[in-house]
Amino acid sequence: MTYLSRSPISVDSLLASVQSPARGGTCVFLGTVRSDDDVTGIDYSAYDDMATAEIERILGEAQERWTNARVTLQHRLGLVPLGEASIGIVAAAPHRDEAFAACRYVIEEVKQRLPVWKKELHADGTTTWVDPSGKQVAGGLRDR
Amino acid sequence: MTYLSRSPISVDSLLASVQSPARGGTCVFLGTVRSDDDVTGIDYSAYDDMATAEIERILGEAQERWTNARVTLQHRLGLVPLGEASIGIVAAAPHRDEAFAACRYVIEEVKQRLPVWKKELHADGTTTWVDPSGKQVAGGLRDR
Amino acid sequence: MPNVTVRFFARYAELAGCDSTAVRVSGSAATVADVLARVRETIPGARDLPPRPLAAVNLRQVKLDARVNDGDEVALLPPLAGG
Amino acid sequence: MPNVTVRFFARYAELAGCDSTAVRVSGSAATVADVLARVRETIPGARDLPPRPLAAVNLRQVKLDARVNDGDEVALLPPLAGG
Repeated sequence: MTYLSRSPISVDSLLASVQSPARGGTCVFLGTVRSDDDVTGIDYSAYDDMATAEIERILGEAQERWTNARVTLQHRLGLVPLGEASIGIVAAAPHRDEAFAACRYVIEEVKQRLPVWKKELHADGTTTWVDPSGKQVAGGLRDR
Repeated sequence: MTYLSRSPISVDSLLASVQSPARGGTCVFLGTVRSDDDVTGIDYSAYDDMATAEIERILGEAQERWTNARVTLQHRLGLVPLGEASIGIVAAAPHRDEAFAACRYVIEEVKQRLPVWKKELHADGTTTWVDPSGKQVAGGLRDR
Repeated sequence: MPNVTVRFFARYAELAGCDSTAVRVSGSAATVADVLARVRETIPGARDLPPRPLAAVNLRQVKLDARVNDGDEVALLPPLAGG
Repeated sequence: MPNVTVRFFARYAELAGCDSTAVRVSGSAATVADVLARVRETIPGARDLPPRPLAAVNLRQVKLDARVNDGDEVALLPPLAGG
Protein backbone atom coordinates (compact mmCIF):
# COMPACT_ATOMS: atom_id res chain seq x y z
CA MET A 1 0.00 0.00 0.00
CA THR A 2 1.33 3.44 -0.88
CA TYR A 3 0.87 6.42 1.40
CA LEU A 4 -0.30 8.64 -1.44
CA SER A 5 -3.14 7.46 -3.61
CA ARG A 6 -5.24 8.78 -6.46
CA SER A 7 -8.05 6.33 -5.73
CA PRO A 8 -10.63 6.39 -2.94
CA ILE A 9 -9.22 5.43 0.44
CA SER A 10 -10.17 1.96 1.66
CA VAL A 11 -10.64 1.92 5.42
CA ASP A 12 -10.72 -1.87 5.32
CA SER A 13 -7.29 -2.03 3.69
CA LEU A 14 -5.87 0.37 6.25
CA LEU A 15 -7.41 -1.65 9.08
CA ALA A 16 -6.06 -4.89 7.68
CA SER A 17 -2.54 -3.52 7.59
CA VAL A 18 -2.33 -2.66 11.31
CA GLN A 19 -4.86 -4.76 13.21
CA SER A 20 -3.91 -8.01 14.89
CA PRO A 21 -5.33 -10.12 17.71
CA ALA A 22 -2.72 -8.61 20.05
CA ARG A 23 -4.15 -5.13 19.48
CA GLY A 24 -7.55 -4.76 21.10
CA GLY A 25 -8.12 -1.07 20.40
CA THR A 26 -8.20 0.63 17.03
CA CYS A 27 -8.75 4.32 16.38
CA VAL A 28 -9.44 5.59 12.88
CA PHE A 29 -9.51 9.18 11.71
CA LEU A 30 -11.04 10.15 8.38
CA GLY A 31 -10.82 13.65 7.02
CA THR A 32 -13.46 14.25 4.37
CA VAL A 33 -14.12 17.14 2.00
CA ARG A 34 -16.55 19.45 3.75
CA SER A 35 -19.31 21.41 2.03
CA ASP A 36 -18.14 24.92 2.92
CA ASP A 37 -19.92 27.64 1.02
CA ASP A 38 -20.13 26.59 -2.62
CA VAL A 39 -17.24 24.11 -2.62
CA THR A 40 -17.91 21.15 -4.89
CA GLY A 41 -14.62 19.32 -4.41
CA ILE A 42 -10.95 19.78 -3.62
CA ASP A 43 -8.04 19.12 -5.90
CA TYR A 44 -5.13 17.84 -3.77
CA SER A 45 -1.57 18.07 -4.97
CA ALA A 46 1.67 17.19 -3.20
CA TYR A 47 5.42 17.29 -3.32
CA ASP A 48 5.21 13.53 -3.59
CA ASP A 49 8.72 12.50 -2.60
CA MET A 50 8.82 14.80 0.40
CA ALA A 51 5.26 13.91 1.46
CA THR A 52 6.18 10.23 1.44
CA ALA A 53 9.36 10.92 3.40
CA GLU A 54 7.48 13.10 5.88
CA ILE A 55 4.78 10.46 6.37
CA GLU A 56 7.47 7.88 7.06
CA ARG A 57 9.05 10.21 9.61
CA ILE A 58 5.71 10.93 11.33
CA LEU A 59 4.74 7.27 11.49
CA GLY A 60 8.22 6.46 12.77
CA GLU A 61 7.82 9.01 15.56
CA ALA A 62 4.45 7.57 16.54
CA GLN A 63 5.95 4.09 16.49
CA GLU A 64 8.78 5.20 18.75
CA ARG A 65 6.44 6.90 21.20
CA TRP A 66 3.76 4.18 21.34
CA THR A 67 5.90 1.14 20.86
CA ASN A 68 3.05 -1.37 20.98
CA ALA A 69 0.94 0.53 18.47
CA ARG A 70 0.92 0.16 14.72
CA VAL A 71 -0.13 3.18 12.70
CA THR A 72 -0.59 3.77 9.02
CA LEU A 73 -2.25 6.32 6.80
CA GLN A 74 -3.20 7.10 3.27
CA HIS A 75 -3.55 10.58 1.79
CA ARG A 76 -5.54 10.98 -1.38
CA LEU A 77 -4.38 13.20 -4.24
CA GLY A 78 -6.20 14.59 -7.25
CA LEU A 79 -9.84 15.63 -7.29
CA VAL A 80 -11.72 14.52 -4.18
CA PRO A 81 -15.48 15.08 -4.36
CA LEU A 82 -17.55 16.41 -1.45
CA GLY A 83 -17.93 13.94 1.38
CA GLU A 84 -15.13 11.63 0.27
CA ALA A 85 -12.04 11.09 2.42
CA SER A 86 -8.83 12.97 1.68
CA ILE A 87 -7.01 11.22 4.50
CA GLY A 88 -7.41 8.04 6.49
CA ILE A 89 -5.32 7.21 9.56
CA VAL A 90 -5.55 3.96 11.50
CA ALA A 91 -3.84 3.23 14.81
CA ALA A 92 -4.16 -0.16 16.46
CA ALA A 93 -2.76 -0.86 19.91
CA PRO A 94 -3.23 -3.28 22.78
CA HIS A 95 -5.31 -0.64 24.62
CA ARG A 96 -7.46 2.25 23.52
CA ASP A 97 -5.45 5.04 25.17
CA GLU A 98 -2.49 4.36 22.93
CA ALA A 99 -4.69 3.94 19.86
CA PHE A 100 -6.42 7.29 20.35
CA ALA A 101 -3.18 9.08 21.24
CA ALA A 102 -1.21 7.71 18.30
CA CYS A 103 -4.02 8.47 15.83
CA ARG A 104 -4.38 12.01 17.14
CA TYR A 105 -0.64 12.59 17.05
CA VAL A 106 -0.43 11.57 13.42
CA ILE A 107 -3.27 13.78 12.19
CA GLU A 108 -1.87 16.81 14.04
CA GLU A 109 1.60 16.28 12.60
CA VAL A 110 0.20 15.66 9.13
CA LYS A 111 -1.65 18.97 9.27
CA GLN A 112 1.55 20.75 10.32
CA ARG A 113 4.12 19.07 8.17
CA LEU A 114 2.81 17.39 5.02
CA PRO A 115 3.68 19.18 1.76
CA VAL A 116 0.18 18.87 0.36
CA TRP A 117 -1.96 21.62 -1.11
CA LYS A 118 -5.66 22.07 -1.67
CA LYS A 119 -7.36 23.89 -4.47
CA GLU A 120 -11.05 24.33 -3.75
CA LEU A 121 -13.38 24.00 -6.70
CA HIS A 122 -16.43 26.24 -6.55
CA ALA A 123 -19.84 25.78 -8.09
CA ASP A 124 -19.24 28.78 -10.37
CA GLY A 125 -16.13 27.18 -11.89
CA THR A 126 -13.59 29.29 -10.00
CA THR A 127 -10.87 27.80 -7.82
CA THR A 128 -9.19 28.93 -4.60
CA TRP A 129 -5.92 27.81 -3.06
CA VAL A 130 -6.54 27.04 0.60
CA ASP A 131 -4.25 28.68 3.13
CA PRO A 132 -4.95 27.06 6.52
CA SER A 133 -2.60 29.56 8.19
CA GLY A 134 -5.48 31.98 7.81
CA LYS A 135 -3.41 34.52 5.96
CA GLN A 136 -5.75 34.40 2.97
CA VAL A 137 -4.55 36.60 0.16
CA ALA A 138 -7.81 38.25 -0.78
CA GLY A 139 -8.76 38.18 -4.42
CA GLY A 140 -5.35 37.04 -5.60
CA LEU A 141 -6.07 33.52 -4.41
CA ARG A 142 -9.27 33.19 -6.37
CA ASP A 143 -8.26 32.49 -9.94
CA ARG A 144 -10.00 31.74 -13.17
CA MET B 1 -29.53 -0.48 12.22
CA THR B 2 -29.79 -1.95 15.71
CA TYR B 3 -27.34 -1.09 18.46
CA LEU B 4 -26.90 -4.73 19.43
CA SER B 5 -26.01 -7.26 16.79
CA ARG B 6 -25.15 -10.92 16.56
CA SER B 7 -23.40 -10.45 13.22
CA PRO B 8 -19.97 -8.93 12.50
CA ILE B 9 -19.89 -5.15 12.81
CA SER B 10 -19.75 -3.28 9.51
CA VAL B 11 -17.67 -0.12 9.80
CA ASP B 12 -18.99 1.01 6.44
CA SER B 13 -22.60 0.84 7.64
CA LEU B 14 -21.73 2.79 10.78
CA LEU B 15 -19.88 5.39 8.71
CA ALA B 16 -22.76 5.73 6.29
CA SER B 17 -25.21 6.43 9.10
CA VAL B 18 -23.35 9.47 10.49
CA GLN B 19 -21.15 10.93 7.77
CA SER B 20 -22.31 13.81 5.61
CA PRO B 21 -20.60 16.49 3.52
CA ALA B 22 -21.12 18.95 6.40
CA ARG B 23 -18.98 16.79 8.70
CA GLY B 24 -15.33 16.91 7.69
CA GLY B 25 -13.89 14.87 10.55
CA THR B 26 -14.77 11.32 11.50
CA CYS B 27 -13.34 9.34 14.39
CA VAL B 28 -13.93 5.61 14.68
CA PHE B 29 -13.15 3.35 17.61
CA LEU B 30 -13.10 -0.40 17.27
CA GLY B 31 -12.67 -2.70 20.24
CA THR B 32 -11.52 -6.13 19.16
CA VAL B 33 -11.08 -9.38 21.03
CA ARG B 34 -7.47 -9.49 22.18
CA SER B 35 -5.34 -12.60 22.37
CA ASP B 36 -4.65 -12.58 26.11
CA ASP B 37 -3.13 -15.77 27.43
CA ASP B 38 -5.01 -18.67 25.89
CA VAL B 39 -8.23 -16.83 25.03
CA THR B 40 -9.75 -18.07 21.79
CA GLY B 41 -12.85 -15.89 21.79
CA ILE B 42 -15.32 -14.06 23.99
CA ASP B 43 -18.99 -14.81 24.41
CA TYR B 44 -20.82 -11.51 24.94
CA SER B 45 -24.21 -11.38 26.59
CA ALA B 46 -26.35 -8.42 27.57
CA TYR B 47 -29.41 -7.22 29.37
CA ASP B 48 -30.69 -6.31 25.94
CA ASP B 49 -33.44 -3.85 26.78
CA MET B 50 -31.35 -1.95 29.28
CA ALA B 51 -28.28 -2.00 27.04
CA THR B 52 -30.31 -0.46 24.23
CA ALA B 53 -31.77 2.15 26.58
CA GLU B 54 -28.33 2.94 28.01
CA ILE B 55 -26.82 3.30 24.52
CA GLU B 56 -29.59 5.71 23.60
CA ARG B 57 -28.88 7.72 26.75
CA ILE B 58 -25.13 7.80 26.09
CA LEU B 59 -25.55 8.82 22.46
CA GLY B 60 -28.08 11.45 23.54
CA GLU B 61 -25.58 12.89 26.00
CA ALA B 62 -22.88 13.04 23.32
CA GLN B 63 -25.34 14.68 20.97
CA GLU B 64 -26.22 17.29 23.56
CA ARG B 65 -22.60 18.04 24.35
CA TRP B 66 -21.30 18.13 20.76
CA THR B 67 -24.34 19.46 18.98
CA ASN B 68 -22.84 19.40 15.51
CA ALA B 69 -21.63 15.84 15.84
CA ARG B 70 -23.46 12.65 14.95
CA VAL B 71 -22.47 9.52 16.81
CA THR B 72 -23.57 5.93 16.57
CA LEU B 73 -22.34 2.57 17.72
CA GLN B 74 -22.90 -1.11 17.45
CA HIS B 75 -22.11 -3.69 20.11
CA ARG B 76 -21.80 -7.29 19.09
CA LEU B 77 -23.27 -10.11 21.16
CA GLY B 78 -22.68 -13.84 21.09
CA LEU B 79 -19.37 -15.49 20.31
CA VAL B 80 -16.80 -13.08 18.94
CA PRO B 81 -13.63 -14.75 17.68
CA LEU B 82 -10.12 -13.38 18.32
CA GLY B 83 -9.38 -10.21 16.40
CA GLU B 84 -12.98 -9.42 15.50
CA ALA B 85 -14.72 -6.29 16.75
CA SER B 86 -17.01 -6.44 19.76
CA ILE B 87 -17.81 -2.75 19.48
CA GLY B 88 -17.68 -0.08 16.80
CA ILE B 89 -18.26 3.60 17.50
CA VAL B 90 -18.32 6.30 14.83
CA ALA B 91 -18.46 10.04 15.48
CA ALA B 92 -18.62 12.50 12.59
CA ALA B 93 -18.43 16.25 13.12
CA PRO B 94 -17.56 19.40 11.22
CA HIS B 95 -14.11 19.41 12.84
CA ARG B 96 -11.84 16.73 14.22
CA ASP B 97 -11.73 17.96 17.83
CA GLU B 98 -15.43 17.24 18.28
CA ALA B 99 -15.19 13.94 16.43
CA PHE B 100 -12.37 12.66 18.65
CA ALA B 101 -14.00 13.98 21.84
CA ALA B 102 -17.43 12.53 21.11
CA CYS B 103 -16.00 9.14 20.13
CA ARG B 104 -13.86 9.01 23.25
CA TYR B 105 -16.75 10.04 25.47
CA VAL B 106 -18.93 7.27 24.13
CA ILE B 107 -16.41 4.47 24.59
CA GLU B 108 -15.63 5.57 28.15
CA GLU B 109 -19.33 5.70 29.08
CA VAL B 110 -19.99 2.38 27.38
CA LYS B 111 -17.26 0.76 29.46
CA GLN B 112 -18.75 2.21 32.64
CA ARG B 113 -22.44 1.77 32.02
CA LEU B 114 -23.40 -0.88 29.49
CA PRO B 115 -24.98 -4.02 30.99
CA VAL B 116 -22.90 -6.38 28.89
CA TRP B 117 -20.84 -9.32 30.10
CA LYS B 118 -17.94 -11.26 28.70
CA LYS B 119 -17.20 -14.91 29.12
CA GLU B 120 -13.72 -15.72 27.91
CA LEU B 121 -13.28 -19.01 26.11
CA HIS B 122 -9.95 -20.71 26.70
CA ALA B 123 -8.03 -23.10 24.51
CA ASP B 124 -8.51 -25.88 27.07
CA GLY B 125 -12.30 -25.60 26.88
CA THR B 126 -12.76 -23.73 30.16
CA THR B 127 -14.50 -20.37 30.43
CA THR B 128 -14.01 -17.33 32.67
CA TRP B 129 -16.36 -14.48 33.40
CA VAL B 130 -14.44 -11.23 32.98
CA ASP B 131 -14.58 -8.75 35.84
CA PRO B 132 -13.00 -5.51 34.63
CA SER B 133 -13.27 -4.05 38.12
CA GLY B 134 -10.25 -6.18 38.86
CA LYS B 135 -11.93 -7.95 41.76
CA GLN B 136 -11.45 -11.32 40.11
CA VAL B 137 -12.98 -14.12 42.14
CA ALA B 138 -10.15 -16.63 41.96
CA GLY B 139 -11.07 -20.12 40.94
CA GLY B 140 -14.78 -19.59 41.29
CA LEU B 141 -14.85 -17.60 38.10
CA ARG B 142 -13.27 -20.34 36.07
CA ASP B 143 -15.93 -22.91 35.40
CA ARG B 144 -16.16 -26.10 33.45
CA MET C 1 -47.03 -5.15 48.91
CA PRO C 2 -45.14 -4.63 45.61
CA ASN C 3 -44.83 -7.55 43.26
CA VAL C 4 -41.66 -7.24 41.19
CA THR C 5 -39.89 -9.30 38.58
CA VAL C 6 -36.26 -9.97 39.36
CA ARG C 7 -33.86 -10.74 36.51
CA PHE C 8 -30.43 -12.33 36.79
CA PHE C 9 -27.70 -12.02 34.20
CA ALA C 10 -24.48 -13.72 33.18
CA ARG C 11 -22.69 -15.19 36.21
CA TYR C 12 -25.55 -14.26 38.53
CA ALA C 13 -27.99 -16.25 36.39
CA GLU C 14 -25.60 -19.20 36.72
CA LEU C 15 -25.45 -18.78 40.49
CA ALA C 16 -29.21 -18.34 40.86
CA GLY C 17 -29.89 -21.19 38.50
CA CYS C 18 -32.55 -19.12 36.74
CA ASP C 19 -32.96 -16.03 34.59
CA SER C 20 -35.84 -14.42 36.42
CA THR C 21 -38.22 -14.85 39.32
CA ALA C 22 -41.25 -13.09 40.76
CA VAL C 23 -40.89 -11.64 44.25
CA ARG C 24 -43.33 -10.03 46.65
CA VAL C 25 -41.89 -7.65 49.23
CA SER C 26 -43.81 -6.28 52.16
CA GLY C 27 -44.12 -2.70 53.31
CA SER C 28 -45.02 0.48 51.52
CA ALA C 29 -41.40 1.69 51.32
CA ALA C 30 -39.74 -1.43 49.96
CA THR C 31 -36.31 -1.01 48.37
CA VAL C 32 -34.06 -2.96 46.04
CA ALA C 33 -32.21 -4.16 49.15
CA ASP C 34 -35.47 -5.66 50.42
CA VAL C 35 -35.97 -7.39 47.09
CA LEU C 36 -32.43 -8.73 47.27
CA ALA C 37 -32.99 -10.05 50.80
CA ARG C 38 -36.19 -11.78 49.68
CA VAL C 39 -34.40 -13.32 46.70
CA ARG C 40 -31.73 -14.74 49.02
CA GLU C 41 -34.46 -16.39 51.07
CA THR C 42 -36.28 -17.95 48.16
CA ILE C 43 -33.47 -18.94 45.80
CA PRO C 44 -30.72 -20.98 47.42
CA GLY C 45 -28.10 -20.17 44.75
CA ALA C 46 -28.71 -16.46 45.26
CA ARG C 47 -26.98 -16.64 48.61
CA ASP C 48 -23.71 -16.68 46.69
CA LEU C 49 -24.42 -13.27 45.17
CA PRO C 50 -22.13 -10.56 46.55
CA PRO C 51 -23.54 -8.54 49.45
CA ARG C 52 -24.01 -5.41 47.36
CA PRO C 53 -24.40 -6.25 43.66
CA LEU C 54 -25.09 -3.66 41.00
CA ALA C 55 -28.81 -3.28 40.40
CA ALA C 56 -31.18 -1.68 37.94
CA VAL C 57 -34.87 -0.84 38.16
CA ASN C 58 -36.81 -0.49 34.94
CA LEU C 59 -33.64 -0.38 32.79
CA ARG C 60 -31.78 2.21 34.86
CA GLN C 61 -28.97 1.54 37.27
CA VAL C 62 -29.93 2.43 40.84
CA LYS C 63 -28.52 2.21 44.34
CA LEU C 64 -29.73 -0.52 46.64
CA ASP C 65 -31.79 1.92 48.70
CA ALA C 66 -33.91 2.85 45.67
CA ARG C 67 -37.64 2.29 46.13
CA VAL C 68 -39.45 -0.40 44.17
CA ASN C 69 -43.05 -0.20 43.06
CA ASP C 70 -45.55 -2.79 42.03
CA GLY C 71 -44.76 -4.13 38.57
CA ASP C 72 -41.13 -2.97 38.53
CA GLU C 73 -38.44 -4.97 36.81
CA VAL C 74 -35.44 -5.29 39.12
CA ALA C 75 -32.20 -6.56 37.63
CA LEU C 76 -29.10 -7.81 39.42
CA LEU C 77 -26.02 -7.08 37.38
CA PRO C 78 -22.56 -8.64 37.61
CA PRO C 79 -19.63 -6.21 37.14
CA LEU C 80 -20.19 -4.56 33.77
CA ALA C 81 -17.82 -5.55 30.98
CA GLY C 82 -19.13 -3.92 27.82
CA GLY C 83 -17.08 -2.49 24.99
CA MET D 1 29.41 27.65 -6.78
CA PRO D 2 26.59 25.22 -5.93
CA ASN D 3 24.22 24.21 -8.69
CA VAL D 4 20.82 23.39 -7.25
CA THR D 5 17.44 22.39 -8.61
CA VAL D 6 14.59 24.58 -7.40
CA ARG D 7 11.06 23.17 -7.39
CA PHE D 8 7.84 25.13 -7.17
CA PHE D 9 4.52 23.71 -6.00
CA ALA D 10 0.83 24.51 -6.16
CA ARG D 11 0.25 28.26 -6.18
CA TYR D 12 3.98 28.99 -6.34
CA ALA D 13 4.27 26.93 -9.51
CA GLU D 14 1.45 29.01 -10.97
CA LEU D 15 3.21 32.25 -9.96
CA ALA D 16 6.61 31.13 -11.26
CA GLY D 17 5.07 29.74 -14.41
CA CYS D 18 7.16 26.60 -14.07
CA ASP D 19 7.59 23.54 -11.89
CA SER D 20 11.36 23.63 -11.53
CA THR D 21 14.45 25.46 -12.58
CA ALA D 22 18.21 25.08 -12.22
CA VAL D 23 20.01 27.80 -10.30
CA ARG D 24 23.68 28.53 -9.64
CA VAL D 25 24.53 30.53 -6.55
CA SER D 26 27.92 32.01 -5.81
CA GLY D 27 29.95 31.75 -2.63
CA SER D 28 31.00 28.81 -0.54
CA ALA D 29 28.37 29.45 2.16
CA ALA D 30 25.28 29.85 0.00
CA THR D 31 21.90 29.50 1.72
CA VAL D 32 18.33 28.88 0.71
CA ALA D 33 17.80 32.65 0.97
CA ASP D 34 20.51 33.14 -1.65
CA VAL D 35 18.79 30.60 -3.89
CA LEU D 36 15.51 32.43 -3.41
CA ALA D 37 17.11 35.77 -4.30
CA ARG D 38 18.63 34.25 -7.42
CA VAL D 39 15.25 32.77 -8.41
CA ARG D 40 13.64 36.18 -8.08
CA GLU D 41 16.23 37.59 -10.48
CA THR D 42 15.84 34.93 -13.11
CA ILE D 43 12.11 34.16 -13.03
CA PRO D 44 9.88 37.22 -13.31
CA GLY D 45 6.81 35.50 -11.80
CA ALA D 46 8.84 34.52 -8.74
CA ARG D 47 8.92 38.14 -7.62
CA ASP D 48 5.35 37.59 -6.44
CA LEU D 49 6.43 34.89 -3.99
CA PRO D 50 6.16 36.00 -0.36
CA PRO D 51 9.34 37.39 1.18
CA ARG D 52 9.87 34.35 3.40
CA PRO D 53 8.21 31.26 1.94
CA LEU D 54 8.47 27.82 3.51
CA ALA D 55 11.35 25.88 2.03
CA ALA D 56 12.76 22.38 1.98
CA VAL D 57 16.14 20.99 1.04
CA ASN D 58 16.39 17.37 0.00
CA LEU D 59 12.86 16.54 1.24
CA ARG D 60 13.20 18.15 4.67
CA GLN D 61 11.76 21.47 5.72
CA VAL D 62 14.50 23.99 6.57
CA LYS D 63 14.86 27.62 7.54
CA LEU D 64 15.92 30.11 4.92
CA ASP D 65 19.42 30.40 6.41
CA ALA D 66 20.10 26.68 5.82
CA ARG D 67 23.13 26.00 3.67
CA VAL D 68 22.79 24.52 0.21
CA ASN D 69 25.29 22.26 -1.45
CA ASP D 70 25.95 21.32 -5.01
CA GLY D 71 23.24 18.99 -6.32
CA ASP D 72 20.67 19.83 -3.64
CA GLU D 73 16.98 19.92 -4.41
CA VAL D 74 15.50 23.11 -2.98
CA ALA D 75 11.70 23.35 -2.81
CA LEU D 76 9.57 26.42 -2.21
CA LEU D 77 6.37 25.46 -0.45
CA PRO D 78 3.08 27.38 -0.18
CA PRO D 79 1.34 27.19 3.21
CA LEU D 80 0.84 23.49 3.92
CA ALA D 81 -2.71 22.21 3.71
CA GLY D 82 -2.50 18.44 4.07
CA GLY D 83 -4.99 16.24 5.82
